[in-house]
Amino acid sequence: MAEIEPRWVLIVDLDRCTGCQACVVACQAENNVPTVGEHETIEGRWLHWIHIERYWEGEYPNIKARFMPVMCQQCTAAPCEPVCPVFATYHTPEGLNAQIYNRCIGTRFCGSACPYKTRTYNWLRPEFPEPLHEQLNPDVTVRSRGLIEKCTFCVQRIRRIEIEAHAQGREPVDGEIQPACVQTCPPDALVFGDLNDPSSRVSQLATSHRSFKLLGELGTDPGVIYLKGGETNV
Amino acid sequence: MSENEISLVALFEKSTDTAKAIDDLHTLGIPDDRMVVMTDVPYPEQALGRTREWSSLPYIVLAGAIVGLLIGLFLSAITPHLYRLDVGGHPPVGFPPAAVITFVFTMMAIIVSTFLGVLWEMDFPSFGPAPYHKAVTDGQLAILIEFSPDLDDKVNQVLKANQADYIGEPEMISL
Amino acid sequence: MTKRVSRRDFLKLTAGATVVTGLAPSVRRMVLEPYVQPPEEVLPGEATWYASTCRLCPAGCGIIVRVINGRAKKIEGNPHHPLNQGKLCARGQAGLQILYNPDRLKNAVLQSGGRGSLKFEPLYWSEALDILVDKLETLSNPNRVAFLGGLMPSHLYKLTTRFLSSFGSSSPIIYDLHSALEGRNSTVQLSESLFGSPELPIYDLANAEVIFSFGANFLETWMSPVSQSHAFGTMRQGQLGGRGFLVHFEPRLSATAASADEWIPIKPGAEGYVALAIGRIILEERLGQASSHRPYSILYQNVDVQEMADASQIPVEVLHRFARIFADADQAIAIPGGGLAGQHNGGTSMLAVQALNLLSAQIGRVGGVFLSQPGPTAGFRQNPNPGSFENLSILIERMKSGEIDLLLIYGTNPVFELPTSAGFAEAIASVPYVISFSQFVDETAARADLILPDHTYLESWGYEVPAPGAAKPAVSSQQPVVRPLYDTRSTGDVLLAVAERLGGQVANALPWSDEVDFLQELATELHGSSLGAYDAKTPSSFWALWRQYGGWWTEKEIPREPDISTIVQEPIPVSEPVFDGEENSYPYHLHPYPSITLSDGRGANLPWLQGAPDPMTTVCWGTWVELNPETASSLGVSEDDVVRVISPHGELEAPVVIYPGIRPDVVAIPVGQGHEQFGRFAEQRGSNPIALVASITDPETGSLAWGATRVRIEPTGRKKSLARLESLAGEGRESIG
Amino acid sequence: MSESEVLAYPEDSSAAEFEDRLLLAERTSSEINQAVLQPMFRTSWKFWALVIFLSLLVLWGLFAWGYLIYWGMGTAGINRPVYWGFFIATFVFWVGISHAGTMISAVLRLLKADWRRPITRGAEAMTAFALMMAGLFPFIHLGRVWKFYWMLPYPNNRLMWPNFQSPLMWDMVAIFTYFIGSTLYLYLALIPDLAMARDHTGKWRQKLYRVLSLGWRGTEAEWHKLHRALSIFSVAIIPIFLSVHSIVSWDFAVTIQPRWHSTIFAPYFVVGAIYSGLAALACILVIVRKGMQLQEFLRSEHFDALGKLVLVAGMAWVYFWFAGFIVEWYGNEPVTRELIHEEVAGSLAPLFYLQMSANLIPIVMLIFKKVRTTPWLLLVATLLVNVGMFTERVLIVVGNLQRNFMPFNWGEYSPTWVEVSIVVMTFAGFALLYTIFSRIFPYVPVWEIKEGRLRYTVRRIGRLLVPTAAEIE
Repeated sequence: MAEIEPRWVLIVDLDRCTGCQACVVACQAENNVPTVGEHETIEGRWLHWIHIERYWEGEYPNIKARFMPVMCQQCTAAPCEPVCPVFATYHTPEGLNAQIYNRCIGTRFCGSACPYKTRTYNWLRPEFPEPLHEQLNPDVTVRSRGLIEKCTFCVQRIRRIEIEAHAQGREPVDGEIQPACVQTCPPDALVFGDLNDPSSRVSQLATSHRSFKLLGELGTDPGVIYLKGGETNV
Repeated sequence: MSENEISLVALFEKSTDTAKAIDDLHTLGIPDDRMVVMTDVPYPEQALGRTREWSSLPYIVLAGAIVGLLIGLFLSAITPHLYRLDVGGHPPVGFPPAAVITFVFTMMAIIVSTFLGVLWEMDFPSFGPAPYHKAVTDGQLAILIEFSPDLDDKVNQVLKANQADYIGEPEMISL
Repeated sequence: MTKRVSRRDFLKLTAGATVVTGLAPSVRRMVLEPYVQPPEEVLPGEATWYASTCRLCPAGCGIIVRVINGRAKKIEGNPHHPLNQGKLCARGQAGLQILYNPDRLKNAVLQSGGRGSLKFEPLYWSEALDILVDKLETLSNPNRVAFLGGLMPSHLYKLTTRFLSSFGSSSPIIYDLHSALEGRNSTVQLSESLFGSPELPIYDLANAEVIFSFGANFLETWMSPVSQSHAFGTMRQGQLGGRGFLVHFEPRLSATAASADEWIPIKPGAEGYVALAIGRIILEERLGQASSHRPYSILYQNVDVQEMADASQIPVEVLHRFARIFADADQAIAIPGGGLAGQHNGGTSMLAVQALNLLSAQIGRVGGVFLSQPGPTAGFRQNPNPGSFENLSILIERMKSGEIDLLLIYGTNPVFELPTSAGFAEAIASVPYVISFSQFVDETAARADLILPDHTYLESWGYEVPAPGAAKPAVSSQQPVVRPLYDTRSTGDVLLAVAERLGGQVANALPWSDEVDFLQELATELHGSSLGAYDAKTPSSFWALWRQYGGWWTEKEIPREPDISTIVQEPIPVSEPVFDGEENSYPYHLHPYPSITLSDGRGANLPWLQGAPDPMTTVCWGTWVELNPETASSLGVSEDDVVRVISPHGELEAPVVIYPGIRPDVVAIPVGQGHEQFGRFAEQRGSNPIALVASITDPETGSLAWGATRVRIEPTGRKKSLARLESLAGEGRESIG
Repeated sequence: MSESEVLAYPEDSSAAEFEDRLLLAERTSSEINQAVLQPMFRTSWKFWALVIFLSLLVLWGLFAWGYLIYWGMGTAGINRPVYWGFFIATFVFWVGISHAGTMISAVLRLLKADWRRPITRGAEAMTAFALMMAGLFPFIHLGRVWKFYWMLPYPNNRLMWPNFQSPLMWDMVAIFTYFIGSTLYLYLALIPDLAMARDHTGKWRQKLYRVLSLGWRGTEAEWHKLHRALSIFSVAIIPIFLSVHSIVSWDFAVTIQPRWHSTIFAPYFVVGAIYSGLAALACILVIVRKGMQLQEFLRSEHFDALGKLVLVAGMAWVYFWFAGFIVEWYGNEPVTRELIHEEVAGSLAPLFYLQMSANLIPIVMLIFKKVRTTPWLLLVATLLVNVGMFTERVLIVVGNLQRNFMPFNWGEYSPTWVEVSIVVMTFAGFALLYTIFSRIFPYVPVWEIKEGRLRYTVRRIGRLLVPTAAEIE
């Protein structure tokens, strides 16, 4: 372990994002996120851990559309954490907003408290008709119904790399750890890394004049940093 | 009560008569603790000229309150340190949550201790046979007296003099 | 299939286990072994990564697959692969669900209840092959067999053509909707006429300063979206201080247009006009490097800017602005995309656009246009370049007139993918015997007599030459990452087995014992090439590395400058777009577009892709009709109102999405839904706009003009809520300030 | 005053004008006993019909709950972002109802308001049953009910410990405390009457009362201690009932959800609770009076006084609602503005105006003594109040969750048959418990009335005879 705990952050470069949904499917594949079907989606019960919001600006013909991938913002002052009666969600030393599935009793208080509404709840029994269950990732709990889940920054991948690195007697190098969405993102819009490491790519990008935080005015101090689109990087 | 004692129950219509009768019985030398007055209405203290007796209830409640306070403090201010999980932007123990929990536990203890305390004081439940007369719940005031046989006539006189509707052996009813 | 581990396998296994990349090859054939004695690179609970090639679209990206205890768990981009450099799109990510799809065919089946009965009776492969051989032998004439292919691995295409030619019949006809919507065929023809070589050009987007994209959805489905998206990222924020400028011309604001700096809602079919006008202005005003203009002045002889401006409804000053932007840039590219190819005047429009690159001397320059360098991989290049719609129509005619006795179909679903007006359904009905190699019972397979399911791509062998290629000459190799789940059989092996049975010159033409022999022979041609990113001592260890790396590519980039000697000497014609359907009875242009998730519909049976929302409308699990707000109000319809879209050739019903980013005279409908058969996730869901399309073609290229149909819209008065991620109440706002 | 003027019952005819004073009515102790006991034995077919009807509703509700437990919360109408729906709203409503009991018996006991005497027990019973119904909802709301015990703080093999920073923990503890408090309070005050019932009934009733009355004889000592205990209770339970609804309000107010995140929520909820609670009590009294022919004990004087109290509570509620609303409206913060717009002009407008009219009209009605003293008018008014307050809970919980900081993630909510059935179940269950209670236990606190009668005499002031309370207790 490093002397100072890492502070994992995700950089989302909105100037690169093309809204291609690769991250959405990658996340679903990596984290055993169930598909809920048409009806439940209409009911507003979809479970994507990461979703890409599309905003319209202006009127035809002078109209623009912008994409913004939104996932759990891993807040430092997370509004969702204190309200859970059973500590099913709490803050890890490396700044992750942890969700412990086998603690959760499903009060959905965190969901109501989250200003970003990125926490999803398993409304019904998730189904993986045979043999689709073979696709399930053994590193990730398959959630039963009745509990809250959300983006974990692919903590299982963080751990895997850390363990491999430490087995080789070294620290993970910057960029080695990649959540599924970051790994697949075709235009490299997503960058993951340790903010406490001044030399890391995220630390440099975080200082960009384009950087902002979602609902920054709420002071939740998210671990996801967005880079504004439509501007050059200097 | 010892063997050679007589015990009587007398029923009265009016509280004034009852009070008078009690005074007279006092003059006969029968002390308060040998008389029991049963009514279907709580008469104010001294209404029937009896001495007010000491109750330990407030102390029981106080003790209960302190216990509750300590439990509340333990749960809300100590256990979070024993079981340390950090939640976003909050200290392990914050004053407001601790205050709420402590307060509620104190109140709970007060309520429970009051209830248990009063039962204990009335040494309830006591279903065993006890001298009683059903007329009591119909509005009659009953005096239960125990005295030495030599006072028998005097007592009866006194009771009659005060318009006792009924004078007789108290029947032991298993309540 | 052999039921023992041969010595060769053993070598492969050990070779696999010793490689540090961690990309180990899988076993070659089905070896039924319990996990108490696993193949030695498999540790229970330990993940092994196998390199292979993605087959969900023709691009041919390299993938690595995480396999645990013999089960594929996750697909990721192959970080070593020069094309996609570790990246993958939504479809590529969802590939697992083809392998584990609950609706897969588990063995060869005979449709015993007659075509369309969906009553299937399982067959032993020997029996199935008997039938196939018998059908071939009893043919009165080898030309009475036709092979219709779509997305097929290169090696299979090679084998098939060999097989057919040796058998004396004509080579396979390749057609699939995805390629048609990309305009692959037209693009190939274009570069043949301009650069004298029939292949897809590479646009060096990463280094471009200005990109004019004419209907090319290069960030969604067009050509090689992953590598193009990657290049786009670099173009945006790659170089310090530099930020490329993207202008997108399309009637609908697609996801690509959304990522652009400017979107021009261009009149369908008018793209060519704009390109011509811009070119003309550059010439007239001698903008940019005037020196390089001279040879091209002839191209624009009969172009009148004002006319063009009127025809395209884009003001002259705007055209001037674009001309200046394009000419002043050091690296400017104009991309002729699928949208153009789908018009009646597609060929000329694409030429007009490509000509801009000639004019600004972008051919073969950094940030310009290239062709992929075959290098030592020349021997691999016999790509199934999609044929034109015209060729297919000829086949359909022959089928109708009973000239075809046996139809073999691989990797395409014409019944779904062709316009109803093309009459394929009727044609196939008049073919005596139809054999499909599909893994699923899709609309076409449902009309087949015999289905010989191929392995899914994660279970099978092969290779693919990425097209359009990468800056490095590359071949992607494909290998099984898991043992086949079911009793399916690789079509290559089927052909080889059949050839063996047939004997004679067919057997001689296909001497290999199985496709692996064939592949190994081919792959080891590259052994010993000095250019390779890796090399091995022995052919067999090269074969192992070939699969461990997921292909072969050169160490350095070898750009190939297209030679433009064969330069068009006559002016670019200005051809009017022609549309099917009377303007006043069919007032709107139908604009079908490939779904970024379901592409042309082949993704529709994968729940992950069904559940992944369309980026622009955030709708999933259905079909919708995109209307401009103005159009909607004129029709008196609002969100989720079901409307009937009627073309001269058919109609469909779907709920409305009020779409502020579309021309008022255009109606956009995503392609991909509307399957009658194709498994539980796809069936009876949404509708297929292609069915409405008129089967008119571009006279230049013979491609289907899928964008040249007019429609009319009738409200039905019904409502059906769409599965949207977005809240309608939110009105697409980021925040409410 | 001189002996001659103090009369238990005025002989002269002018006494007639006091007929409507319960505590001065010409009744002997045993007559009162009978007047209370008789209705308990009277169970007509109507009574049984009612019981069966209510039981069916409850059974159906239980089926719905089973369905919910089996299939999951997906069978309810809630979704993302409306994570809390009808269940929580009804929970808040029931907790609110429960507040009248203590308000009546504790506060009025301390204030020595004698009109409370015949209605205290009815009020306390209401509190207890309302809390039972409220207590169901946290379980229902979880979906996986069997996980509830994970919130209990006891050392366990799961190495889990609850988070005392969570308002839900406060909720659990506070509501539990309030439930214990109000039940014990109800029981203590019941003991002498149980003894009375014991002395005047037979068979199973007699056995039951005998056990429950714990051997009460009515000795001075017992009376004295009971009094002591009751006065401690009345003091202790008031802060509890204030804390309970404050804590319920904090379930919402601690989040940063606009329109929830408000400092006025606690008092606002408490006042609302008292308003709806008192109103509910008034309805129940009117109905029970009809059902059990208790005109003897529930006279217009009581309805009049209760009506006044509802009126006051109502006006207080309006004040608090306005105090909250004005700052939110004035602050004009975007999301709040959107939420307010949704309420007053958007999709929630019908509910909002229903809520407002149903809460305001009764206040106007109750100004008139005619309304307060005419049972059916009072019933109408108070029923309205409860409709209004229920709607208000729904608006607060559901309405405010439909909008948030991210327009992309807004949502709509409408309850499903499961939610409706379960909510109806709690209403039916409450009514059922209450009906049965009224037939098994003396609904009117006999001893309190008798005690009251001790205090009251008529005193002549000039030509007028005035009822006068003696300062005892």
